[in-house]
Amino acid sequence: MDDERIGPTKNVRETERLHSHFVTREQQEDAATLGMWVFLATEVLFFGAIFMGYTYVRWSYPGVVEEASRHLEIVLGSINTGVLLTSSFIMAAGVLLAEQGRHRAAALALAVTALMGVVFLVIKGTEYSMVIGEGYLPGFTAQLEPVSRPGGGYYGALSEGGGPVPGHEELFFWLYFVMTGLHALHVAIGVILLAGLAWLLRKPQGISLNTVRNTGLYWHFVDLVWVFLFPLLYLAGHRL
Amino acid sequence: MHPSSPTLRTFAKVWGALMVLLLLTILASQFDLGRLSLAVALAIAVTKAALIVMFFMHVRYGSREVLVFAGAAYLWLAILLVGVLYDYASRNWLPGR
Amino acid sequence: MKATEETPTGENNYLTKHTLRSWLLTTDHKRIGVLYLLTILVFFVIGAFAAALVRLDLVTPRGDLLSSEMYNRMFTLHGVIMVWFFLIPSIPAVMGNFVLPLMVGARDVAFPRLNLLSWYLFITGGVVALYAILEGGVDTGWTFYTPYSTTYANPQVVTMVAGVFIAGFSSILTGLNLIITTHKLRAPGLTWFRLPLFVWTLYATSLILVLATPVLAMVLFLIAMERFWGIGIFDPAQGGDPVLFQHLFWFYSPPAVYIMILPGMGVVSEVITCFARKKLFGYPFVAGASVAIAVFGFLVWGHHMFVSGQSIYSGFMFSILSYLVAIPSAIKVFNWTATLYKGSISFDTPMLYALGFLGLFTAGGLTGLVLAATAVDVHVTDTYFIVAHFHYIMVGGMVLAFMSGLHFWWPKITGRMYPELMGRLAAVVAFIGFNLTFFPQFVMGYLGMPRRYHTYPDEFQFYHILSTAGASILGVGYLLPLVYLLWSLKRGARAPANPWHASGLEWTVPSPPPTHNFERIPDGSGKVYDYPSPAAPPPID
Amino acid sequence: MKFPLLPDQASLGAGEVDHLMLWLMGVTVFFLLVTAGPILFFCFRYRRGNPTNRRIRDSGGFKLELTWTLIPLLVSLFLFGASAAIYFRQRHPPEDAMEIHVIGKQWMWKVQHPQGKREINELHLPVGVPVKLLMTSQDVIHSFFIPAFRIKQDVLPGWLTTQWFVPTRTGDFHLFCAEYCGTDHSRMIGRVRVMSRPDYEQWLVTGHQEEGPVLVGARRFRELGCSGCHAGPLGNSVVRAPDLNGLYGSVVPLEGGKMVVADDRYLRDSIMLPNSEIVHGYAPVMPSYQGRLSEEDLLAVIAYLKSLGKEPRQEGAR
Ligand code: HEA
Ligand code: HEA
Ligand code: HEC
Ligand code: CUA
Ligand SMILES: [Cu+2]
Repeated sequence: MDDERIGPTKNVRETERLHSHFVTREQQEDAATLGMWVFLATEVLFFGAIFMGYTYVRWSYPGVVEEASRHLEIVLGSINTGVLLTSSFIMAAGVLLAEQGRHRAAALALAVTALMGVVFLVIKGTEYSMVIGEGYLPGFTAQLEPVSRPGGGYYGALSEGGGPVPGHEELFFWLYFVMTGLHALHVAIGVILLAGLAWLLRKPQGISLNTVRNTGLYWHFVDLVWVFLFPLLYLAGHRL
Repeated sequence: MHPSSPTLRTFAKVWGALMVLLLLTILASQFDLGRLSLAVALAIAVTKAALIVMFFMHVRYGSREVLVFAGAAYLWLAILLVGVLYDYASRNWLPGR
Repeated sequence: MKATEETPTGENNYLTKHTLRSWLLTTDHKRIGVLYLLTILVFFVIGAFAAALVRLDLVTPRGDLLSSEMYNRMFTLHGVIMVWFFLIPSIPAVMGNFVLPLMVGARDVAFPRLNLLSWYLFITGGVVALYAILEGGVDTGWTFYTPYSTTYANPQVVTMVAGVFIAGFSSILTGLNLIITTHKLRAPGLTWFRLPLFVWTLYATSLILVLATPVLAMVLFLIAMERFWGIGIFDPAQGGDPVLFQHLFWFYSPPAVYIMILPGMGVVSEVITCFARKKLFGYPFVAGASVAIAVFGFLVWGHHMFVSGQSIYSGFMFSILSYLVAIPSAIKVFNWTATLYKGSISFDTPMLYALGFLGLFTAGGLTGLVLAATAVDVHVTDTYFIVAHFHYIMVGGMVLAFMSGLHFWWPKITGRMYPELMGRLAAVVAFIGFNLTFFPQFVMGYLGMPRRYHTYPDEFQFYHILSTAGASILGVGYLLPLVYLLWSLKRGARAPANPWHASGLEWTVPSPPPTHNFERIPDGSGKVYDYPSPAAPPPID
Repeated sequence: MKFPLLPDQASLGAGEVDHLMLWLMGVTVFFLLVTAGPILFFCFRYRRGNPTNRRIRDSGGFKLELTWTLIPLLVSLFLFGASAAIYFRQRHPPEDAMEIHVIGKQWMWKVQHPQGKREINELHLPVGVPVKLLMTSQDVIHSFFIPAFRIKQDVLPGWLTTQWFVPTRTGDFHLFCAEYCGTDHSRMIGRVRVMSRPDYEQWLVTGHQEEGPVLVGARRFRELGCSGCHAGPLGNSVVRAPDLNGLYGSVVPLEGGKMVVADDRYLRDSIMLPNSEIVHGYAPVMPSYQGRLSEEDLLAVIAYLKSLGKEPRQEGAR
């Protein structure tokens, strides 16, 4: 029974290259999938730390968050959520198609997914420019170079320097930009990956099924982060 | 390979559910439910996340190892949030810190 | 786990190719392990150089050797380099990479190219961090406390933070690789409870690497953001909270200190069983304790913050959890002790280091209990008592374990034996020097000598002089191995496949191992630590 | 050259801490002995080549494991309890403690006594009187550490932290900054001089005299327009703002249902971050005074607020 698994390592069949240190293809695929999951676990905690920052701000200044949240573009935000959720569905469908060997259809699905990622980014960009246009890009009134604050201390220096008025809305907008910015970066990476895969999938054996699956996992994860970002940032304060 | 495999139809249903939930959360956010607002928003977000993880990400069809790692990440995140919030919450329990 | 037919060494092992290219583009886990070994040694030398300056400067109360700026940069450099660029990668990335695949009967780690990438990230991070020094140095301490680091310290903080950030990703990749290798590449028959303890501890370590490091990455990222744009989340003037920074940093760091001890515990488990010729006492308990440490380690971070302004109720919670995390360590110590019972103990160099580890780790760990006692910690926190506590564990524990493992696997890695007598001598010198360096720090810490002090009141001078004297002896204890190990590369006797008659799959392949480790994937269904009854005499060379 | 072994014991709590430390040392030594002892013995007895009985009876491994799990667990719980009790006392100043203001900045300690006397890098104290320090920082985190009293507390910018003690011995003791705060961290040190009560009274009235923080606070309260809104129960103000009489130490219901105790931190946050905690039933109209109030003035205003309701109201406040 063992002998089957130990077979000669150079025997590379089919499209997927079996790396020499794996014994079976299934082992190799499982390893890659589990690896992807472990990577996603690190991502959860990476984003988790900044969600902690958000939690702190919301905990300390609930009113501020509600007020500031009203100034975000809720319509664009909602559309973007729809776009991302739908793209996730198409991605899942793409994986399914690839599993059924319908590589052209799969390639198309991936391409559409990537395209929706681009749409997301474009909307995001519009939204940024609107928010900035309304003057909510925080911090640029503040000094870029850290200055030591002689004598006056925290409170003294701020009034003298005429810096930003501390209403703590700033904190919220910073969080908004940093969190969505990091998320957008992940989307952009996903778009590049998906576009590449879609290209390779044109050919029947261009890329291994498992790579498609794992990229799908990544894309769904990006979606997942947004599922939390959206209500926390956009929906915190829109009340009738 | 796996016991039961997903179908396009399941995925479509999940997508439908996600869309409904999206509308629901937007709708709910328009009413001031006091402290419940956040709870509702989070509950809906968690449901959406669970749908994505379970179906789109094949955890429902996959191995137990995957479930453990996916769960661990969220558990660890919870540890972080709870630990820090405990500090913030308990700061006012008695005069002086 | 019977030894397969021993192929003659020499012709076709992983060291045969000599070109630089073959090293820099290698995906062989063994070569990457060796690359890591070389690089962390360079970093160790830098960190030790900084320590030497710190110690020499502290000989006089006025700090006549260095200026205050310089002193502060030196201990920061020392802490940052030693923690992130030496100790964290030390055992996992060197021996983990080299030995773990052999131990589980695999031909490589799961993702060899990621493994190489991890090394390059490490180097890049290191170079960036060192560049921060050349640029002017950083003086925040290794903890980067805000608002000092974000508002008042010099701008090189960003460079330094970037270096650590990059190195963090290298840690994550290493952890990921080791986890997947352990899950997916075990030889047939090698079930979880047949794994050597070293694999268990590395697995636990990797869990921490993968789950804690991203939080550090985000914190460092936020520091940089705060530096560039003043996002204010840690800045009280803008409504932020400096204690939030401490929460996030320490969420990473106490788990990270277990990164810095668990692999050492693994090495010691291998060495003690081998040189006592017994199977490990209470194997399932020790294995379980490793995972328990990894999990509970995440629940104790607030014990660094008893006087930080954190609520006292948090203080209580973190205090009791810190006591709970000590229990698995206690279990391990007692099981190692019991392993020695009725063994057939020989005192080769690795064993001497391992015994040193046992004593010093226990002492350091027990002083951790002193710190976990809130009321006493209020007095001793941020004094030399803390410095002594963590050097007992990190230097007395982990560095000695590293030395133990290095000597233990040296024949496997290089194919050469080191001079045994010199090895034993160095181990004893290091042990003595170590205690002389750090024991006085306990006393002076309780007396109230604050840490990170460039100048100090006269009454502490006596202890500082003792400590510096100890450090010079300890330094000799480190220099000796450096010399004789290098010497052994050319002159050492050729090592047989299994010089210690140890159990474990890594000893079934020739020394140094062939490029692909195993001709055929071995059978892993043998018992772990399958030493012949200690009552029987050991096989003769 | 001196080599002291134990630090001076000069406060009420110091003995307690040392006592606990003794226990901890006992535990440390005990466990070192029960591990190192057997290790050394086994190493000797079972050294290779020593002919001795090595046959192992298959004895109760599980029982052993249980023993050496439970004993440390119990010891741990005991240590936790003992330390927590002391920690709790360390963190709860008595109500009648004399209040001294401390402001840390790179790299000095500024101290103000209730009577108004100021000093830098020195802290004069009367023996036998409970003293509470109300501390904040102007720049980075510092930590106020008096080894002889076994106390330490970080001092944070934008925060108020407190600690307390009762000096029991006259004499000079070290004062250290224990949290790394930049270049001259090691020079942010000073002297604590504990004096007999008459000496302390005497010292208070020598040298330069200043107004006490309560008086300064009352003036600031007027100048900053606080009194315009917080006019007291009898006041005739346009804005409805809570009465601040007797506020300190009372329980305040907040908007959203939370209840908090009005401690030093609460007073500070109410002034600097009025948005963060809104008193139930009031509009969030109070402006933030961040940027308008230096640390010293802030402490003074707080001292004034705390005096309200304790003493008959000062005329100056109107
Ligand atoms: C490898 C590194 C490492 C390890 C393993 C540990 C292990 C432990 N540490 Fe340590 N620690 C550090 C590295 C480490 N530490 C560092 C670097 C700092 C300072 C950071 C900085 O500020 O720069 C620090 C600081 C630190 C503090 C904060 C002090 C302060 O700043 O005020 C505390 C407080 O609780 C603490 C506690 C502990 C405890 C309870 C353990 C336990 O895990 C120890 C468990 C081991 C044993 C207990 C010994 C074996 C057991 C027995 C022989 C049986 C008897 C046992 C019982 C009765 C329970 N450590
Ligand atoms: C992780 C691993 C690690 C290791 C291996 C070490 C190794 C050593 N450390 Fe380190 N140390 C830390 C981690 C480590 N340290 C950390 C995290 C901090 C906290 C930093 C901070 O506060 O931010 C710290 C802080 C720290 C301090 C406190 C500084 C301060 O608070 O002001 C001191 C002081 O004695 C010290 C000493 C030493 C010594 C003597 C060694 C010895 O083991 C080194 C021995 C080597 C040599 C001495 C050099 C080689 C020998 C020679 C060249 C011969 C000549 C030498 C002499 C004449 C002295 N360390
Ligand atoms: C514009 C009017 C206004 C001014 C000026 C003002 N306050 Fe207030 N203050 C309020 C109102 C309204 C509240 C209740 C709502 C809240 O908590 O913010 C309040 C609440 C407080 C509280 C909490 C009271 C409680 O019962 O818990 C304190 C303390 C306080 N103010 C102090 C001050 C001080 C000190 C100043 C001046 C430095 C000041 N206020 C200036 C309107 C004002
Ligand atoms: Cu102030 Cu250190
Ligand atoms: Cu810790």
